[in-house]
Amino acid sequence: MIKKSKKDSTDSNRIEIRLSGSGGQGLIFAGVLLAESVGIYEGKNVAQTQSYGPEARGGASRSDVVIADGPIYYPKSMSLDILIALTQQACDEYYPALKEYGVLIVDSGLVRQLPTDNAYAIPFTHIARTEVGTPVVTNVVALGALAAITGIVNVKNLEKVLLSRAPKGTEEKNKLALSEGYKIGKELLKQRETELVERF
Amino acid sequence: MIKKSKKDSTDSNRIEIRLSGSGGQGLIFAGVLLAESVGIYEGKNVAQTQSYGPEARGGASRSDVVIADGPIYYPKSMSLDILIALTQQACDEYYPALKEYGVLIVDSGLVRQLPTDNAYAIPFTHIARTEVGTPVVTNVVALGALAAITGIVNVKNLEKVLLSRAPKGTEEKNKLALSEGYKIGKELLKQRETELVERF
Amino acid sequence: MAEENQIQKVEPAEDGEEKAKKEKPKNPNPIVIFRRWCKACGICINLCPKDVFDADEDGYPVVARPFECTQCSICWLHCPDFAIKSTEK
Amino acid sequence: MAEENQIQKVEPAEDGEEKAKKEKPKNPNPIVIFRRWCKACGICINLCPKDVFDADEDGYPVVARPFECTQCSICWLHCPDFAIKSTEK
Amino acid sequence: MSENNVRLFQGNEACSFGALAAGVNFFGGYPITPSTEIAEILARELPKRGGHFIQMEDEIGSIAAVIGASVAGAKAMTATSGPGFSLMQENLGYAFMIEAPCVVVNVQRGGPSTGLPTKVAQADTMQAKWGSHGDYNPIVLTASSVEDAYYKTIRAVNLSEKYRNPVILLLDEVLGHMREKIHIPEEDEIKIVNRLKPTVPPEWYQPFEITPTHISPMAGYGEGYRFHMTGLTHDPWGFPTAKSSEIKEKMDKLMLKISQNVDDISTYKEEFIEDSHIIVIAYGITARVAQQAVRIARHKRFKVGLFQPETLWPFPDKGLKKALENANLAIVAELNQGQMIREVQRLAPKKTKIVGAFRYDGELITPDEIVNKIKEAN
Amino acid sequence: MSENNVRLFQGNEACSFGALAAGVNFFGGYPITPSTEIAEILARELPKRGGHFIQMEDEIGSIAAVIGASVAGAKAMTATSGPGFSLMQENLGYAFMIEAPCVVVNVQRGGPSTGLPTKVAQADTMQAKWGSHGDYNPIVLTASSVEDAYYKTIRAVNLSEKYRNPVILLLDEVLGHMREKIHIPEEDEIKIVNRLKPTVPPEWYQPFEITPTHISPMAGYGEGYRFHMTGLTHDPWGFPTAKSSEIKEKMDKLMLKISQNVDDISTYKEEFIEDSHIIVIAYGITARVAQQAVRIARHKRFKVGLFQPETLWPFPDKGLKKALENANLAIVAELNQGQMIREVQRLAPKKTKIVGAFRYDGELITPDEIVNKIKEAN
Amino acid sequence: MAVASTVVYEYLRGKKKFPHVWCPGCGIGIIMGALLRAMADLEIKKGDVAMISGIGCTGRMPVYCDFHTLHTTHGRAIAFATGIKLSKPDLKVVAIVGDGDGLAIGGNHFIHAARRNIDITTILVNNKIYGMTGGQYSPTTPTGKFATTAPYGNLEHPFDAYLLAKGAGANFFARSSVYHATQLQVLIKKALLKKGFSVVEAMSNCHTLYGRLNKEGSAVQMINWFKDHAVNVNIAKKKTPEELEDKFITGVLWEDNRPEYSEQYEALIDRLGGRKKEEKPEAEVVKQ
Amino acid sequence: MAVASTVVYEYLRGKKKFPHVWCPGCGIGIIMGALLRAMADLEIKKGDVAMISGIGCTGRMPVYCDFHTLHTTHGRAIAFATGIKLSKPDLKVVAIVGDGDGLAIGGNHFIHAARRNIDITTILVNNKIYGMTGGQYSPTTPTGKFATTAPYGNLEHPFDAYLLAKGAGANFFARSSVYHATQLQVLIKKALLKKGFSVVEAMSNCHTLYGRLNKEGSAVQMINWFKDHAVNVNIAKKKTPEELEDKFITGVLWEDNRPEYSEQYEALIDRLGGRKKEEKPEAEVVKQ
Ligand SMILES: Cc1ncc(C[n+]2csc(CCOP(=O)(O)OP(=O)(O)O)c2C)c(N)n1
Ligand SMILES: Cc1ncc(C[n+]2csc(CCOP(=O)(O)OP(=O)(O)O)c2C)c(N)n1
Ligand code: SF4
Ligand code: SF4
Ligand code: SF4
Ligand code: SF4
Ligand code: SF4
Ligand code: SF4
Ligand SMILES: [Mg+2]
Ligand SMILES: [Mg+2]
Repeated sequence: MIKKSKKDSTDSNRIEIRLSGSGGQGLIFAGVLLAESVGIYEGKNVAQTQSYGPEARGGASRSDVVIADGPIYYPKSMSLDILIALTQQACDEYYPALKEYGVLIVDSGLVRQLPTDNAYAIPFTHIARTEVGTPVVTNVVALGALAAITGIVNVKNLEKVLLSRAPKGTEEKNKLALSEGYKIGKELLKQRETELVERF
Repeated sequence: MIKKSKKDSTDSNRIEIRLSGSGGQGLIFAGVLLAESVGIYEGKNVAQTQSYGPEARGGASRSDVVIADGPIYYPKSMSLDILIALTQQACDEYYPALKEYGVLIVDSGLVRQLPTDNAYAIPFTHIARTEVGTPVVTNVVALGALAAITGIVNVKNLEKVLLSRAPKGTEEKNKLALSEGYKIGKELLKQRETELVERF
Repeated sequence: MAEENQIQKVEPAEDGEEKAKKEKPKNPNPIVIFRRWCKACGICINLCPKDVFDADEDGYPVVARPFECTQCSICWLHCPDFAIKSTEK
Repeated sequence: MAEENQIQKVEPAEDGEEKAKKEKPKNPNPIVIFRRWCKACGICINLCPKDVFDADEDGYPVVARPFECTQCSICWLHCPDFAIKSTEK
Repeated sequence: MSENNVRLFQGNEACSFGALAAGVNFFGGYPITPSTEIAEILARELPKRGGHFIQMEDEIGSIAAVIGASVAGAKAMTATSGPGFSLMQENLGYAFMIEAPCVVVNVQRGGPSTGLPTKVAQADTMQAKWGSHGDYNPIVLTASSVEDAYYKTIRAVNLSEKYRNPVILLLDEVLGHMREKIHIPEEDEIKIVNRLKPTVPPEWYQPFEITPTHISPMAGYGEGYRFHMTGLTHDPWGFPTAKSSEIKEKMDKLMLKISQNVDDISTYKEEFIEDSHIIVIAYGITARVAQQAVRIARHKRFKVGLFQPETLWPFPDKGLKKALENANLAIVAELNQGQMIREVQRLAPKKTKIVGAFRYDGELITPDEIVNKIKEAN
Repeated sequence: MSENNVRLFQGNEACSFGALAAGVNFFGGYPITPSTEIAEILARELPKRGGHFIQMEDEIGSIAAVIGASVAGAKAMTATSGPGFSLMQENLGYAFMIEAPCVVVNVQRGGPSTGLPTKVAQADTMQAKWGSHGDYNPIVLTASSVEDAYYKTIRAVNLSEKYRNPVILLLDEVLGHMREKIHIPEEDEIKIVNRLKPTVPPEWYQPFEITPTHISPMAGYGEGYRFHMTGLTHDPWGFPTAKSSEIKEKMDKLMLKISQNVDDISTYKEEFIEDSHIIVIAYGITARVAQQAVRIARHKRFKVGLFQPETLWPFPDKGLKKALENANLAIVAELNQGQMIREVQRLAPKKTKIVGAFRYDGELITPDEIVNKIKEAN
Repeated sequence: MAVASTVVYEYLRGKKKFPHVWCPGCGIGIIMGALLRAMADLEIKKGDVAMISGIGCTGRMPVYCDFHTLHTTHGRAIAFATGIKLSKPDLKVVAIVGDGDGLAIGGNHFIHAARRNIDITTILVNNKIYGMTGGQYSPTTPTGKFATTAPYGNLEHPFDAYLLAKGAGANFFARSSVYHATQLQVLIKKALLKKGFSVVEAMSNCHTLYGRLNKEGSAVQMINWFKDHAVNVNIAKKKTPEELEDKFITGVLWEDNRPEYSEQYEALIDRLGGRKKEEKPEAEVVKQ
Repeated sequence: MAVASTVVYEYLRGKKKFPHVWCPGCGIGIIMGALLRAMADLEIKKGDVAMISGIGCTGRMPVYCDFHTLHTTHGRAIAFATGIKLSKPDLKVVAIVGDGDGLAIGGNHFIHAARRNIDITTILVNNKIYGMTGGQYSPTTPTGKFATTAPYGNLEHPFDAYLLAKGAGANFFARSSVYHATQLQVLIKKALLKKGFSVVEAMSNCHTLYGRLNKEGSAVQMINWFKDHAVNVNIAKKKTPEELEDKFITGVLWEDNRPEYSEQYEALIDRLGGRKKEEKPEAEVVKQ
């Protein structure tokens, strides 16, 4: 599903993923979960980086995960294979970095203007609030969807890592969030495939 | 009377004088008086430097004055034309730096072991104490003697500078000290010349 | 130190309500929230002695009971974001 | 604070003389000046309550009246140069 | 949580656990982005192991406490970034003077001044060597991956103990905060070096003894040796001296213990050097970018190699000279306005054209930028 | 007391009166040997002239007060030596960042650390350029006689005002304390430069305006302009920015205002260069010694010339390159273990053999030592 | 007393810099409001004020205020301010410092400015934590409280800024909190009027870090905590130490009337006739 | 109490380093004697003591004392000592600081060590001047007195080290003078016995500089001045401020019993089971 980076012939199956939004949405944590799942449990090389303003809280925030079979030299993203955007600002800012056939996943509640109709728009925050009862797990819902849509990470591994890293007492909510995200991701994927089939 | 430095053919009439003793004997002040007299009032070039330990007080102290008609490049002494030593330690330490025909002037009360019989030994401290009433002016007595013996500075200029630099209220004592030093210097010089005449 | 006690007097927490009793402006828009600066911290909503504000679904204050406002000033003095203006003072 | 007052009691300035009355050692060399360390500051000479020292012409202390010494310790406690030893304590 | 001791670590985490593995048992610090995690981790981990953590009132106090602990016998470390590193310079000079083993980690951010706290730079390259007054001889290490940060921290501690010399570890914001997999070795796989201890009777002990290696044994406090140390230039006993001969002896000792051991201290990595007449020179995080760039360029049939100093100071003069023997183009990639390039200018043969690939806008340089420099300059 | 305005001055005295002549009206400092006389003289002289002197609690506070006064509108200065200079590094970087004109005099003594408070050295040569973190561009002047100290202090103040940049004046213990004759010029003989003031309406005023010269006008406090300044990397308005383009613009501005004006800033002196294939390179007090050495050596029929950088940073690259064009031997004389020599190594033609004449035992190098180096190496 | 909602806007860099960087609900904004209202009360002109800060969340305040503003290095605000005040004695000089900035790294300048009694009004924003760097303990973090560098509870004792300032010689010290916005404003006004070194300690909420690490709740909860734990200095005098255990004392805690430094210095200049410029440097120094 | 003339020699580096560098009559030597006698009284072993100083005439003291001695940088003695004490809690740690060293450039470490209440005995040699650098005013130079940088009389107010230390949280503060050598010894003994941060301020004579610049006479005259102007704290309580105008108060001025830092830290290690070495680093950090 994900195309291999054509740009750099030296990397073996390099995939670049960006999780973006605003500070406090837990994107760095989500990046860590993703990196750890893929890196530790799926034997790939990973490099997770981030960028944040001096304000640390509130401002724009992003977390990048680079995945490859071989060594990762340049640890940051060059052109994204996958972009998750949880705010309009993030979507506007980072969409240009997405590859031609890259995958865009957005929070449909917060990103109203989509730069392409080729995006997966899912109301993560809304799902977190309504299905799990707290917007705090929005990031985990998004991760679940990511796993379902892109298949770059096994959702079981994500769950393992999530349970080991999540603060005590939040395990159930996190688990639920992950599976809700996964579920809607799968649904959407199916729907999209149907659409594609219909289109062509 | 003073031989021109043979060592360095580039300097015109370079003369190096060292005033040495222990901290608190006012040697730096004496060096300044000498330098100012020769430099400002006698139109020569001068460079006055000093060296002292971190203790600032008590330890060894020395003040060098280099005098020349032309520019003074190297500002410190290389080989001394004149050495005034007010302590045994200073005499022992610096005598080796004195040129073969250099002039050695010591405080005969404090320097008991003379490295040469070719020295002018004068009881500066004693004179200061007995003739002027305070050992504080020992340095000035020595300056007077220096002027008399070496002729490198006009004692009138020394007096001018001394009076302008001396703390208020000490003018008379300083004047007296200078003339006492000058007097004994002249006497000694005469006596020495007689001696020399006698010897040869 | 005398003035110290005066300060206590004007302390909103102690006196807000008393003042509120005296005068009730009938302005339908006594208080304006400057949404672009507001960060939905909830301070105004919670500190208003007259419960003038409701929170919208994103937590932003909405002037729900304008006629209750006594212009006691507590909300704007405590808004960390300078996002509250009174139309009266 | 009780011990504070005791401190005042052993204060040389207040008590030196009293003690001195009690005991008078007859040692002819009760006090030794270590000349190499002494800097002729004059403190011992001036602080000695029994005026044991004279100054020589360079200002160095000389034990001039040894039999007056009461071993009150003032001199060596105040010698900044550790240049005074008692032969008795 | 992990398989086979493989962990996902931040660079700062790797540095912290590397320090613990090397035996660091004292950390004195003051928070500053992007190094703070090191303090936070060690605040948690040290007391669990009987070690000591203290957050001092500022960086001046931090390095002072670290040196104090070192002299008393601890393996001591601090971590900071530019502003704190600048504040440490006076006492860092003191540590060099009294030859106190200790490690200072500088996780570089954008400067000058407060600059760019959350953005990357490598602009303390020169400061790491010249930041304090007077002549002194820092050992400065770098790291280019999270795993490397772990091992370089261990090496930093070991070198500081071996040479009785402060060691500076220059990391950067990207490396400090990025996460990668790292394999944590077993304890017995890690070589640990401890400072030389005196064996002479206490009366004979000279804390700055002149020895053939220029390294003097160092007793800790309470180990039966009492001695004096001072930041004033001193004799072998540690007492201030004003004698020219003793001053020179001390200064030579400080210099020689490093300069005579450059081959032991100074390391570098090379890739594709043999057949290349274009050499890219880069350290730390930039070296990784260069690794990629070199591969891209070689793919495009440029004969490009990479020279990566692992030790910045003493600079691997010999290695670079050799690497540049056949080079007619050297590209120096660094995240500053041109610092390491001066060393290259100093060392390169005249025929070598030297070009800087500098980036100093807070972002990591990209492989393409380096490749373009190669294309342009070739 | 003097004839025709000729005085016998100490180097530190000359520096102090040079500062007053240049219009310095604020001094914040902390005593340290061998610079203290500057503070003492200005404590006495400044209030007599309506200026302000303050002894701060330390050197960090001193440079802070100086920068504060400068921003407020004063011509401000401080003086220190190695340990204090090290402590100033963080705030010095701040001064570069906010482009505050000010002068820091460093009367060098022996280092590292407390070192040799009363002895001479030139070992802060590199620190003067690289002592603070991040990229910045100091102007560093030197002086080699008491009279020179007077004029170089004036020049330091003028350059700082002209380029809105801190200027460091590197003196040394010998020069600071030595006395020589100096002719004090009439006031109208002294050229005084004042910082550019804004002329735009206050609303338009950008304290870091991008201009063709890269120098931005600077308003003082209370002069009708209100503006913000920060040590964070900032935009032309003085507000923090995280935009790469703005960051680069700022960094380029800082660099270019100096690098584009090297010819105006950087000066040097030459003697006997034309016919010489041996060049002695020395600055400050050592240059005087070299002057003598060169004369002695020429007397001995060596073809020796002298190149004396008056501006250490930016280093007079062009001048030195030219001076070394025909040189097969360069002798670099300095009172340290080899600092300026690295610049010579960087700039010299390959054919030139480069030899250091270093002295670092607290004493001034002698003409004979330099002459001997010439003999040996030739 | 200005409580009008609009007075502050005159002093804000409203067009450029808002919304500000602080977290939703952060007390620093409330303190800034109180300060600006105090300025308004005193009708101080914007061009007559120099506002100097160090580094920290608190240190960002000058960005938003339309004075002569200088955002300096961590801990050094008061030292910079000293140079400004001394060289331009007519300016009203305000230093804005955090508890880490002003009392940890900047502690020395704090006590020396107090000793010197130089006319700087210092607003100390005490949120008991290093906010900007993410929650390390500060010199005002109470013993036992948690911080990222105090994972087992803080072992250190906090400063009482009042005792420290007084011990160092400050001329004026007052304390209030973000809950007591009006009192804060009055106290700042007094401080601004006071000649000499004056400190107003404003207790502030950092719910994002201190609050979260110590389970003290949201901004609102923390602000209400201040309401419940403040005791006015006059009332405190009648209470036992036990009753005051977990309370903090507000009001003017200390006031003195020592001569102010910059005034003294100007008097010295006058005494020496330094107002009119002299023609030539008088050059003479002798050191024996 | 040791007043024997010989006890001190056990603690001196007598063979190597005497005569010492201080001026004839300088009080620092007297203070050093009192300190060493206090050590003797307590039978403290030389190998159990770490003595740390900064830079200044005072800072030279460790050269002469046969302990673990560390002569550090100007102002930083207490920060170095903090590292030593924390890493080797069994040592008796003594910091020797001058008034410039300890209170000007080193003021921050002084107040923070006091706040932290770490077990360091600080001997503050207050000669009211920067001795080593030749007589500049210090933070304890009284207003109006002369110094080389105060040619028109000092405009600044001096610190009262007692108020400063107390305000910062010190556990113990005592003051005496070189005249009161025996009292000084007793007070230092108390300080050495006291757990926590303790300060003994020893008023000393710098006749060479302070005395000369202020016409206060010789060492002997200055020492006698201390005799005439000391008031014991108990007596002082009964006096009016006017009566105490030009006096200084001696004795134990302040004592408290707050928990000591390094002890607390050791207890934390015990609590965490840190005494026995763990096998492997436990590696996990998450920051959201
Ligand atoms: C020299 C230096 N050290 C450390 C830092 C990192 N730093 C920035 S702000 C800060 C602490 C801020 O705490 P505080 O002063 O309490 O302000 P707050 O953020 O809580 O308002 C620190 C340690 C720095 N910028 N400079
Ligand atoms: C960083 C630094 N600044 C300044 C100095 C110069 N200095 C050495 S000692 C001293 C003052 C000493 O005064 P004090 O602490 O009172 O000690 P005293 O000599 O009076 O005993 C100063 C300013 C220094 N060594 N280091
Ligand atoms: S002014 Fe604000 S706080 Fe007061 S009653 Fe009106 S809305 Fe409520
Ligand atoms: S207090 Fe201000 S920022 Fe907070 S919710 Fe109300 S208007 Fe918005
Ligand atoms: S012990 Fe000393 S002071 Fe006391 S009486 Fe004897 S000589 Fe005098
Ligand atoms: S007190 Fe000591 S140093 Fe002074 S004169 Fe007496 S013996 Fe000598
Ligand atoms: S981190 Fe704390 S102090 Fe900083 S802005 Fe947020 S709430 Fe305020
Ligand atoms: S200068 Fe003063 S403090 Fe220093 S040794 Fe001399 S008398 Fe003592
Ligand atoms: Mg804070
Ligand atoms: Mg002192």
